[in-house]
Amino acid sequence: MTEDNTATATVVGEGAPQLTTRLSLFRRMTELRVFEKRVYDIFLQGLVKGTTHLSLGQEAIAAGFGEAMRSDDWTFATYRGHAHTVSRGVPFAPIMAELMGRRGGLMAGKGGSMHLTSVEHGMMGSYAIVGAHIPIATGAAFSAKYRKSGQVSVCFFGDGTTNIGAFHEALNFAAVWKLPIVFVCENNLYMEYTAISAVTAVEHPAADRAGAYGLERIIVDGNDADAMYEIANKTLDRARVGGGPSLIEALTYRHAGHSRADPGKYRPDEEVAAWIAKDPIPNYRKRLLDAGVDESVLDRIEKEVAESVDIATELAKASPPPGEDLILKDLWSDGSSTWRN
Amino acid sequence: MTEDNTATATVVGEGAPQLTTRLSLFRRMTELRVFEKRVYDIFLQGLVKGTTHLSLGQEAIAAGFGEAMRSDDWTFATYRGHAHTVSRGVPFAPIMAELMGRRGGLMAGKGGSMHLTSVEHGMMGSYAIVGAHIPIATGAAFSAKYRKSGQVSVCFFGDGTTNIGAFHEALNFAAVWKLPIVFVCENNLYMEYTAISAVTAVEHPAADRAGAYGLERIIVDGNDADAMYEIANKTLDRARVGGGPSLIEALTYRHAGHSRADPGKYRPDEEVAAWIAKDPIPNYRKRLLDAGVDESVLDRIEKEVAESVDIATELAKASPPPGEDLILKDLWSDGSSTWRN
Amino acid sequence: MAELSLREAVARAIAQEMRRDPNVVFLGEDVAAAGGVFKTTTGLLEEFGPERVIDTPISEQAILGTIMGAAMTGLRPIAEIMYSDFFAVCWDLVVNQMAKTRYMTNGQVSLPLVMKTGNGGGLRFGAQHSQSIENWAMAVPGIKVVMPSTPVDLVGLFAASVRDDDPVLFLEQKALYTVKGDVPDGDVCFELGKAVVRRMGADAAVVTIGTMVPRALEAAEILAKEHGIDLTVIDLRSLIPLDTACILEHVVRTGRLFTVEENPRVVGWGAEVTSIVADECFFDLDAPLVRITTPYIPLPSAGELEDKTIPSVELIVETILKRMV
Amino acid sequence: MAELSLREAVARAIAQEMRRDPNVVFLGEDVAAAGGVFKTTTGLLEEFGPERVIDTPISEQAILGTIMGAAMTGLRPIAEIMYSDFFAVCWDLVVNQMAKTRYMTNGQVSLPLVMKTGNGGGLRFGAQHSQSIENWAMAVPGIKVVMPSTPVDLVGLFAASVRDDDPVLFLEQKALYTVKGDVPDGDVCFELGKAVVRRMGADAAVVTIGTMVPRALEAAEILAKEHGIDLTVIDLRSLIPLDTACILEHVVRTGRLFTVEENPRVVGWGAEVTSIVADECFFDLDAPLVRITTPYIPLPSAGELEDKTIPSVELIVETILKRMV
Ligand SMILES: Cc1ncc(C[n+]2csc(CCOP(=O)(O)OP(=O)(O)O)c2C)c(N)n1
Ligand SMILES: Cc1ncc(C[n+]2csc(CCOP(=O)(O)OP(=O)(O)O)c2C)c(N)n1
Ligand SMILES: [Mg+2]
Ligand SMILES: [Mg+2]
Repeated sequence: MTEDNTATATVVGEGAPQLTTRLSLFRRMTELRVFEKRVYDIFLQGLVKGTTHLSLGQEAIAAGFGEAMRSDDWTFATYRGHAHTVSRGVPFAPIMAELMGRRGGLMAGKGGSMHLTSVEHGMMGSYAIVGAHIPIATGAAFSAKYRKSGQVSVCFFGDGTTNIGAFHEALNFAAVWKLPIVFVCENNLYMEYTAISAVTAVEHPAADRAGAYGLERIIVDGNDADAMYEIANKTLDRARVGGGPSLIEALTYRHAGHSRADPGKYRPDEEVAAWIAKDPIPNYRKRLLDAGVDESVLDRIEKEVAESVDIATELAKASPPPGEDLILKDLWSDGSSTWRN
Repeated sequence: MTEDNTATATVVGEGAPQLTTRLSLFRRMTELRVFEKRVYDIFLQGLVKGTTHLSLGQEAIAAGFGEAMRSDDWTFATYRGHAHTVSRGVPFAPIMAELMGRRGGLMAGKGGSMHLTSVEHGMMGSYAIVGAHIPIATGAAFSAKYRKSGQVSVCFFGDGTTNIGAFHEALNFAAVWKLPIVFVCENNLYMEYTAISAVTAVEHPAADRAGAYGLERIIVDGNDADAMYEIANKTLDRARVGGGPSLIEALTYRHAGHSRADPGKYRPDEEVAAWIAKDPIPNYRKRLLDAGVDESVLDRIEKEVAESVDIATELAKASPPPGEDLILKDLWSDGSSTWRN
Repeated sequence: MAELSLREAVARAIAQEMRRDPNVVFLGEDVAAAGGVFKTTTGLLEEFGPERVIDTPISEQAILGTIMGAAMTGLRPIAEIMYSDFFAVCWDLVVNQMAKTRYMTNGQVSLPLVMKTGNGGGLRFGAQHSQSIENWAMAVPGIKVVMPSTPVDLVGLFAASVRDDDPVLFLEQKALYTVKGDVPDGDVCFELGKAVVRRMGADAAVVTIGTMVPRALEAAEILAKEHGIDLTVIDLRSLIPLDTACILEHVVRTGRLFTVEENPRVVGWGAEVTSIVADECFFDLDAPLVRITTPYIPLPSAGELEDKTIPSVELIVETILKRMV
Repeated sequence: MAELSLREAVARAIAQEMRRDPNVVFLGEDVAAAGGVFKTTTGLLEEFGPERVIDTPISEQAILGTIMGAAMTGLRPIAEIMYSDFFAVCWDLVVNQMAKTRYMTNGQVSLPLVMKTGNGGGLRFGAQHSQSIENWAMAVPGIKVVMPSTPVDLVGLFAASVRDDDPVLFLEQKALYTVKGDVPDGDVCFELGKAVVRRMGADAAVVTIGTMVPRALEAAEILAKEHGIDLTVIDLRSLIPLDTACILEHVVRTGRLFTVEENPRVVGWGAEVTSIVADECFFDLDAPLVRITTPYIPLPSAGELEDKTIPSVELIVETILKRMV
């Protein structure tokens, strides 16, 4: 266990992944970016009611894990779950339709933006109570271990989430039973509108607590897709071979506000500018070009993604409202919501 | 911050306290021991209904803090709260009467063994939901700081309590605002019937987590009254001068079972024997004799304590049942429990 | 006199109490610098400073524990729990600690504290951000439960809650934040446990609270105009204490009771009111006692679904029409 | 056939289900090596081993999160929450997560899990270890609520709960652990949502559950013998689902309803039953609908006080006598 606050236990980005993998990472990040920008557009157009939380700027984390995970691994995410949902291969259209409250939505409009779930894709849910999914993801890992299935549970959450009780309970649980789980703290420096540093007793809200559960202290550049891919592989492998849980703190930044139309004005301009300069996508694009990738390859990926988001948007818009027949359905396993005879 | 697992940050027991203080510590421990043995006797006689949790073997912790605390400091304890209550100067008789469910009880029989409270003595309550009082004690510290009163909040809890969410939330809160509070984990190696080591990811359930809140790692011999007194002074002083919270892990052992008539059979015989040999009271007696205290002085203390416990027992037994008139009283501040007109 | 939205009335109310009493402090997530996620607490940090208006970590148990410990040692704290649904993560502090401590200690401990929160549905926030938790709190003796439906009530009832020596759960209906109304200048403070008759009518008593008050009133107008049915509409304003006398008076007078509530039916406060009536003025009743509620489901997120789930003006009109025969 | 105490029936029930289905696992505090603090789970670790019978840390949120995550990925887990009062520290997992996930995901997620717990008062454990939380759970759509009053019901209803594909809160009344009764050998499994008429009588329907069942039956015998009042006593056995048909049938037949419950009155399940009756068979009623409950207070600890607080045989007799005139 490394507990020196100044060092980062995991040196990342050393061996670059294969080119095909890197192109896939680029495509994934592009998908997340284009998709969420579109979500923001249709939100401003009034097509998305309620709320929505974007991961713009944080794409490398979802992309790196999406690339590294086995198709039967599980993702548990928060209300800020679009990126993780897309990253597990869930098509754009039903996600977009869910945000718009349409029948064609991933949950037919019953769940909404904060609860994206596609069990078929291993996307085991987005949870809107801060911290609640950490013990639930731990339970999935328990099940994988019990059934010796080799599956790994991956649980994403924010920096602010490290201060809630459920985090603490679940981390200890997972560590005691050496469960196959990777906890990924996306430290974007802010909770809603308050800086994590203003309300946390340590500098690194996740990494500085790893020792409290006997875990390695891991800090990684969350804006570097190669680094994320590498740490994902390392921690997924560890979990799969019985090495138990990992807790990763990925440093990143959200470009937009917390939710909806929040302009994020509580953040200093220079800070925002510095992080925009660290935007994971243009930097990765440049890295690929530097590595000799032909620009036309990247252009084509961007074009393909843009087209498929366009198509999905139209599909979602064409989907009808959910229909009242759904209201009283599927509370119980018999499909009903009947609680009395 | 010392984070080396093998070292103990605080070296204790170096400068021995004054003789008068040491005699007072001896008297306090003797009071706790004699009182709780009596509680156990009357429990076996069927005079105490419900449950009861003894601190036999753990007396040095309550005694050390009781001696060091200012009379307007606050104690927050658990269901295992007899010792801390006595240690704040609450007389024996009303405590005993409360355990017996009598009108003369500290709360007239309405609270019971697990909720001993005497605001007048700074004994701000015993709480029976594991962990719940940690944030509450933090709130008292908040109030002391806000009112600049110089008071310190002292919160006692067990090893098992470190794995519940409320612990984590409160520690961070207290550390962020540098509140005047001392968290005292009485590590008696067991929860109810399960060893803490079986369900905790680190060896020292409190001390190994101090770093997660930016706090010093403190482990102390909880069976040594001098050491407890010293660390109590040190941490109370730190709190009083604005130095913020401390988290102490005091190593100790309960001689009896968890509660009621639990024989504690889940613990290996050798372990029990080894800890009985470390009994804080005979050892402290010996230490005082070695330091030149005349045995008659100690004998007299023991005799006085025994007499006052005898008197208290009779007083408590003589107290009548609480009377039905109390049932509907004191839910609200107007003295009633009226919720409708 | 100023015209305020219910949203603006919140900061007005808190400021009134903080000016009055230096022992009033206010804490919660994003309440200080950001002025609250619902923009209900704007300006308080600026006026009262960071010692009294405090941004906390996401630690609801610590927030409620803190106000409880502060209240028992001399302060009169206010905490915001952002959405009422989040009380589930800190429910122990409410039901096992705050609600029971005075009683268990035979009156030794006072807990003059207020928990304010955004409650109820209608904003398409989905099942975990739209619940009505008033009946959760009613189920546990020892917590007062207050829910204003107008800006002036918000100020007057909030002041009463802060000045009360017992723990109060103060429910701000998110769906009412934009409702406007006049609030007098100067000290505004009402009494808890007093219902208000918002409309007098001879045919039935409609008992309601919060977001359902304007809906019941609108339904009453439609029923009066289009169907000649003349309703009394009672705004309870607080559930604990409950103004049973007011309810019974108007049920006895009209012979009929309808309750209109946002709770998902089962063991909602409507059941309590109905049961009181069914016991205490049974022989004055002319007809079955009818509850109009959200059905027994979590709230769906899509607008179309949510609107058909929480009692609407249409549902109230329809149900009353059907049951008045 | 074996005579078992309700306490012994618990281990009998869990063992039956664990033998039947290898996907059933069981976790909780002190449940394995120690056999449970109420000694309800003795022998399970020995038979099923430490992979399936697991002692946990004091981390109720983690316990319930674990069974939820396990249930959604193919297991049928059982968790013990030692005392039902402790649900307050993990209530979010129950009401916001388990109760809502199937609905929110449009049916994608199944949660076949059981939460078992010691519920209710009578043991002088004081206000934080004696609560009846059945109405807490009823207030939130999506949790089944089961409460047996006999050993054989415990086994049969527990088996049904484990085999059910929805989350079940299974309430073991601590005050009934010593009650004895015959349990057949072999597979015992009943249906949820079926009440049982424990006594047939013409004068009134008494609806009850759990610890209050034997008390209501004893009261009925006294009332029959000493006062010629002949009661029907219905043991609901589960509150969600609720056997309303059985309730209505006997209320219509007798014209009268008494509910007897341990909840502290306000928004208890008795209010729900009463409200259903007041709406759905109003014209068949002969008399006010009467709830017999614990008063609106936390439970006091001293024996004398607790006995005068939870409905006793005497209170049931007295109340019915007074209200039958
Ligand atoms: C228990 C709980 N408390 C508060 C909230 C409101 N809330 C939603 S998101 C959020 C900030 C979370 O911050 P962080 O964990 O850093 O995640 P991020 O949004 O930055 O991804 C808060 C306070 C909530 N949903 N649940
Ligand atoms: C939230 C909660 N969970 C479980 C319990 C039951 N319980 C009471 S004491 C106890 C063991 C506590 O162990 P520890 O913290 O080590 O304190 P000790 O009893 O050893 O002093 C448990 C599990 C409880 N009271 N509250
Ligand atoms: Mg964040
Ligand atoms: Mg212990």
